Amino acid sequence: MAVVALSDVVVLLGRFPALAGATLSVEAGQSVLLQGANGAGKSTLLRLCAGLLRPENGTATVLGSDLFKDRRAVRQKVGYVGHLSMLYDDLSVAENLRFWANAAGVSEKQERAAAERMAIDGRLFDVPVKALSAGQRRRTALAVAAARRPSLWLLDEPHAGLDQAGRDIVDELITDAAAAGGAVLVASHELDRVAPVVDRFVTIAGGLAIEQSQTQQAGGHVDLV
Amino acid sequence: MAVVALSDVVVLLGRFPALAGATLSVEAGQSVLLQGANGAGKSTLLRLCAGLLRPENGTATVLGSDLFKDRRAVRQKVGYVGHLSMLYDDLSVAENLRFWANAAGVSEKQERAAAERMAIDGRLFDVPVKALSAGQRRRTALAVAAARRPSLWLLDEPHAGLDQAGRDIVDELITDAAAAGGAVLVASHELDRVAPVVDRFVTIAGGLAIEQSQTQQAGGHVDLV
Amino acid sequence: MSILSEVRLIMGKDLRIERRSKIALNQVAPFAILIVVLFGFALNADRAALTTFTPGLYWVTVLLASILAVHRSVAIEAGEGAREGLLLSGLRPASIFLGKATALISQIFLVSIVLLGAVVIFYDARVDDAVLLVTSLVSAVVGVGAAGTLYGALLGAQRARETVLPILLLPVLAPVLIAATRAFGDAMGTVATDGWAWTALLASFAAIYVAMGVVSHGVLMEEN
Amino acid sequence: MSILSEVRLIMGKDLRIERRSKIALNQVAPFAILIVVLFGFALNADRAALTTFTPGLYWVTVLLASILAVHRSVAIEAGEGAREGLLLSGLRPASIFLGKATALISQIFLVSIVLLGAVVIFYDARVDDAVLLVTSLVSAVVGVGAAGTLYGALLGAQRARETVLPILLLPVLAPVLIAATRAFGDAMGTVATDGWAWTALLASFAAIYVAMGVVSHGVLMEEN
Amino acid sequence: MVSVDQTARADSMGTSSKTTRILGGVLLAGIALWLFLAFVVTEPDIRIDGTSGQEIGQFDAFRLIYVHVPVVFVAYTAFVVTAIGSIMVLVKRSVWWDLVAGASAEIGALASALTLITGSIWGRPIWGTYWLWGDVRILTTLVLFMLSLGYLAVRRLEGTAEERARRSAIVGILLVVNILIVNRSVEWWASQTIHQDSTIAEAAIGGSKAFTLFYSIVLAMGLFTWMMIHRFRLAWLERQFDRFGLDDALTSRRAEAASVLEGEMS
Ligand code: HEM
Ligand SMILES: Nc1ncnc2c1ncn2[C@@H]1O[C@H](COP(=O)(O)OP(=O)(O)OP(=O)(O)O)[C@@H](O)[C@H]1O
Ligand SMILES: Nc1ncnc2c1ncn2[C@@H]1O[C@H](COP(=O)(O)OP(=O)(O)OP(=O)(O)O)[C@@H](O)[C@H]1O
Ligand SMILES: [Mg+2]
Ligand SMILES: [Mg+2]
Repeated sequence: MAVVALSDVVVLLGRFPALAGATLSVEAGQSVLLQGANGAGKSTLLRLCAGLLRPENGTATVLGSDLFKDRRAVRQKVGYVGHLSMLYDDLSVAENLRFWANAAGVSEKQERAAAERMAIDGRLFDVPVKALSAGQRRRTALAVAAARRPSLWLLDEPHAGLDQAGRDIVDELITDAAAAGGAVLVASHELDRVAPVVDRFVTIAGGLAIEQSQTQQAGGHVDLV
Repeated sequence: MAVVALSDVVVLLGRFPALAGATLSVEAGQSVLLQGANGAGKSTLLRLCAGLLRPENGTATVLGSDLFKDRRAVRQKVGYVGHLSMLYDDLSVAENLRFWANAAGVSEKQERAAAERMAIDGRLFDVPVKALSAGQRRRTALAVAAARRPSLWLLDEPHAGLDQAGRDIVDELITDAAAAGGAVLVASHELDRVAPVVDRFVTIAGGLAIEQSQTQQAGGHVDLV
Repeated sequence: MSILSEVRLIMGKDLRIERRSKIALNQVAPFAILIVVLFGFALNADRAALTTFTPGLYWVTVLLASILAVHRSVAIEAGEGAREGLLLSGLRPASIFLGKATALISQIFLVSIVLLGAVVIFYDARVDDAVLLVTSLVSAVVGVGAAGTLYGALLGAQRARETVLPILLLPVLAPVLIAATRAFGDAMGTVATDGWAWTALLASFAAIYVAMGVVSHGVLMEEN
Repeated sequence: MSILSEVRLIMGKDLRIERRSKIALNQVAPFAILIVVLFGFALNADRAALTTFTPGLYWVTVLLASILAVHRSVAIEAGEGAREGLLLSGLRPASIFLGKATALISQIFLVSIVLLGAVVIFYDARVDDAVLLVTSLVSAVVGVGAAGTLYGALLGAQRARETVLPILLLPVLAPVLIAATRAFGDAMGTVATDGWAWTALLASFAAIYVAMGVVSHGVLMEEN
Repeated sequence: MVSVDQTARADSMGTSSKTTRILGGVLLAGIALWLFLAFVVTEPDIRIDGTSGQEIGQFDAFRLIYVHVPVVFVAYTAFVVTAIGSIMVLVKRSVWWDLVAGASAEIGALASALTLITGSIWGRPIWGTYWLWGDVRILTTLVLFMLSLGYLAVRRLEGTAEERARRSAIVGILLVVNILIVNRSVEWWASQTIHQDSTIAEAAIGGSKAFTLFYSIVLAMGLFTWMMIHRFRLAWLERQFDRFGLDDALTSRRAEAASVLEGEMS
């Protein structure tokens, strides 16, 4: 069964149809790159799949739950990393990791492993999140999501702000997740970077999702202008 | 005379020496890539040069003004684009452009030209900034800075969030600025992208600035791990 | 995870942030004391009036301070999108409500105790019936905290929150003001009334709002 | 650009944002009226006391409402780092101060007029000397707005602003509270005092804070 | 985004129907009759003091009763409807009921404001003051009005239609709970009232006055119904209008994808 099954989905932000009838299906074990111009609707699609937005029209099922009816069930199972870090500014990195691991019912061991995986500098554990640099913050957010070992990853420009080492880790994360039978949706503008690690390319444009053909995938670069 | 002349500069964030004795000199007409690991001090260096942070030690002159004494003179002349958009959420894109152009004493024509240059979609002019997507917001912020035609550009990960077309525009912006005799400092992790458009590479590490040799520049990729 | 440990988790987090930022202690409490002093100026330092109206002025001040505390409680989640993090965490909405409410209530309680000291000093308030005073204080504070958490969650990350919250919350809390003022009036011997009857009203208010919070938090979080 | 057009630019921006969000009108004013009503409950509906203390209660309320308005004025700049944008813009600090202060003052003025209507109705306030009333009102509001803008700028984007601002601002405004209460007392015939002398004090306070703001805003912005 | 012909379509729909036009006509005639009854048929409240022989009573101010009491009834009815609507939103997940609740709350807020205003105006000559602290009805009316403003403020917050509906529904239900609590507390707090009893007793209401009062209540309920229908239809049309707008918006949004789709074809 498809992990993500959207058909003709409309999502309104205010009155604006950020998604205007998108159709997309993603199987377990697949990783998909969402590309497209600014304002095309990539972030909206990811937030929809995370159960954070309400579809207006169409049909939408994620991880077996209907997004019109049971968004709560979806939310618990996805690993969403968006533009905001979802961390508490006043707590230290270690405290944030601990809190979110507890909240998701994740063991301390799993949490440590995730922090290690994201190569979070030991010095940072006691630094309050508000003092972190952009990239350090992003790493911590990724570690929080990774600790939960989600079966569906929703990554919104995950490379942005990360240094070379961090980028390699994210690439690994994507490949590993797909290999382990999870599904991954990555919105990104760094096509050259993401192309080698994903299975499929989908272009989002004008609130629609357009599958790219094999040939274009091979090129790894689809010009949108 | 050097546009940016820093020598042994220390900058404290709280008690943490984010810059720990950085030395850097940039001439007019030069564009410089600042690369380095997360938390190395790139953003701090840019904010220092914009006159937004106070140096603690060393000597620091930007655009002829001493950063210990006259940061105000510096601020007016730089084009700084950081992580925050510096826009008013409640005002529309057009109103924001108008306001900031007025504030900087920029003519309406120049303002229009900048918006056109950043290829801001006409539909967006009446959309309130709070409703913009990440990339649209970034474009608007860049347009505000571009309208002022600064002689020193300070760009903190300017490509982040921009689509393919937007990235090309930023590259052009950098090349044109340097060609017109301005100076450009770009902090970025997208080395492959920025390498071709800049003249020099500087690695920031541990709060220090380390000039890269020609050969490493040619490679366009410096591994930091 | 059991509901109880979920509640403890959320409460612990809020209290830890408070311990770190010391906002209730270092900022809300002084604010409350300042208002008490301002009333002194406003009533032209009319000693008799101050003593008579101590219960009322005390409770208006507690309500205003509570609004600040509610703001802070909501702001903790609003900042970097942590609110969405909670949605994604799978914690029960009821636990989130109870956890945040408990943390808020303990902070308001702290502030109101400090303020009690202030009115004893500045307004020369005397306490005739300490048991009544404390019981009514606790009931009132629980009600205020529960209602505050409920309406705070309702407004969530809305940017208009700062200004909508007071106009939503103050009319709702008007009964608490009336009842707590009366109960304090009895306990301080400034009004002849049955303080315990008013305390019963305060307790029912608290019970209703805790129950409503537990129920409606689910609806709010499920469907936002 | 001339100072005047800079001031107009900043003021126009703040007022446009207010027109869009209608916060002063739809939220701060109702909040103020609510507090006036709460005082009614708090003072046990003691008609005589309410009338006697109308000036004081009115001014405590104006101060509390002003704090909300100052928050809003600062929040406009704090959100997406617009404050730094202003620093980088090259606008004169004095113009920024005057622009924001003018916008704030006009909003506080609006609210205090609405509130005047409320106390006339709820507290049965009567106005003996309208000229004195209006003059003292204007002087007081200018002072409050100027001081609010100054301290608001001081706190800037600090996250603790919500709670620090009141404890910083209220003591500073204590003289305004006293003087305005007295002046209103004379104008409303509740106290025998020379209202014009107090109005002179208010005017000096306003003048001092406007001057301080113009001068120190430069220092604040230069050296933050 | 809305094209001209669609604007025209929406215009021609309007908020009235044959039924409401008839109801409107009847109500208009009703208002004329009401004015006649209130100002011509009924007498002012003038009595002769038994001992001094002077004229006492409320004189023409008494006529305010024909506005004051009816609007109170409207306010109460409106908030009951809001409460029912709010419950139905949560039970049936229906936006229809949300519009009912919202429309009704607006009328309720207006009516409670009118109650306060007419009451205060009336109070000035009768009690010598606009406002009476310590009176149960007056204070509960005031708090009710303020609560309804809070409810309306929540309705105006940002969010999608569904989101707003649920949020408002919770506040709408709390509104009723609040009213009950407020009523209890104020009743205890200010059990004394010099409000209506004495008025009715002293003014010896009866005959044409009683009839006119009764008539004006019926008329007010008719007006409430008429306003409800129109306000609701307006809200409904706004929704429909958004729907029309949505079709256009969807088309122009999809058009943004044209260039990419072309690339895909070739
Ligand atoms: C701001 C002031 C006032 C408010 C808020 C107010 C409010 C109310 C309310 C809520 C009711 C309905 C009572 C119920 O059935 O529960 C009512 C009824 C009534 N009011 Fe007022 N009132 C005000 C002033 C006055 C004044 C000044 C008068 C005349 C002296 C007056 C005369 C009446 C009468 C005659 C009724 C009908 C009594 C009954 O059938 O219960 N009201 N008013
Ligand atoms: N209230 C509104 N009015 C008009 N347009 C709106 C409104 N809210 C959102 N939008 C539009 O909805 C779209 C949201 O797109 P989304 O954030 O999903 O884009 P994206 O593909 O993630 O873009 P980016 O690459 O820039 O992150 C934007 O085009 C934005 O302008
Ligand atoms: N209060 C503090 N305590 C400890 N460390 C701090 C504090 N404030 C800032 N820092 C550290 O200062 C550094 C700031 O670096 P800066 O933001 O300039 O990094 P950067 O090179 O821009 O990184 P990135 O690539 O992630 O954007 C970070 O390492 C951060 O952890
Ligand atoms: Mg996006
Ligand atoms: Mg950085």
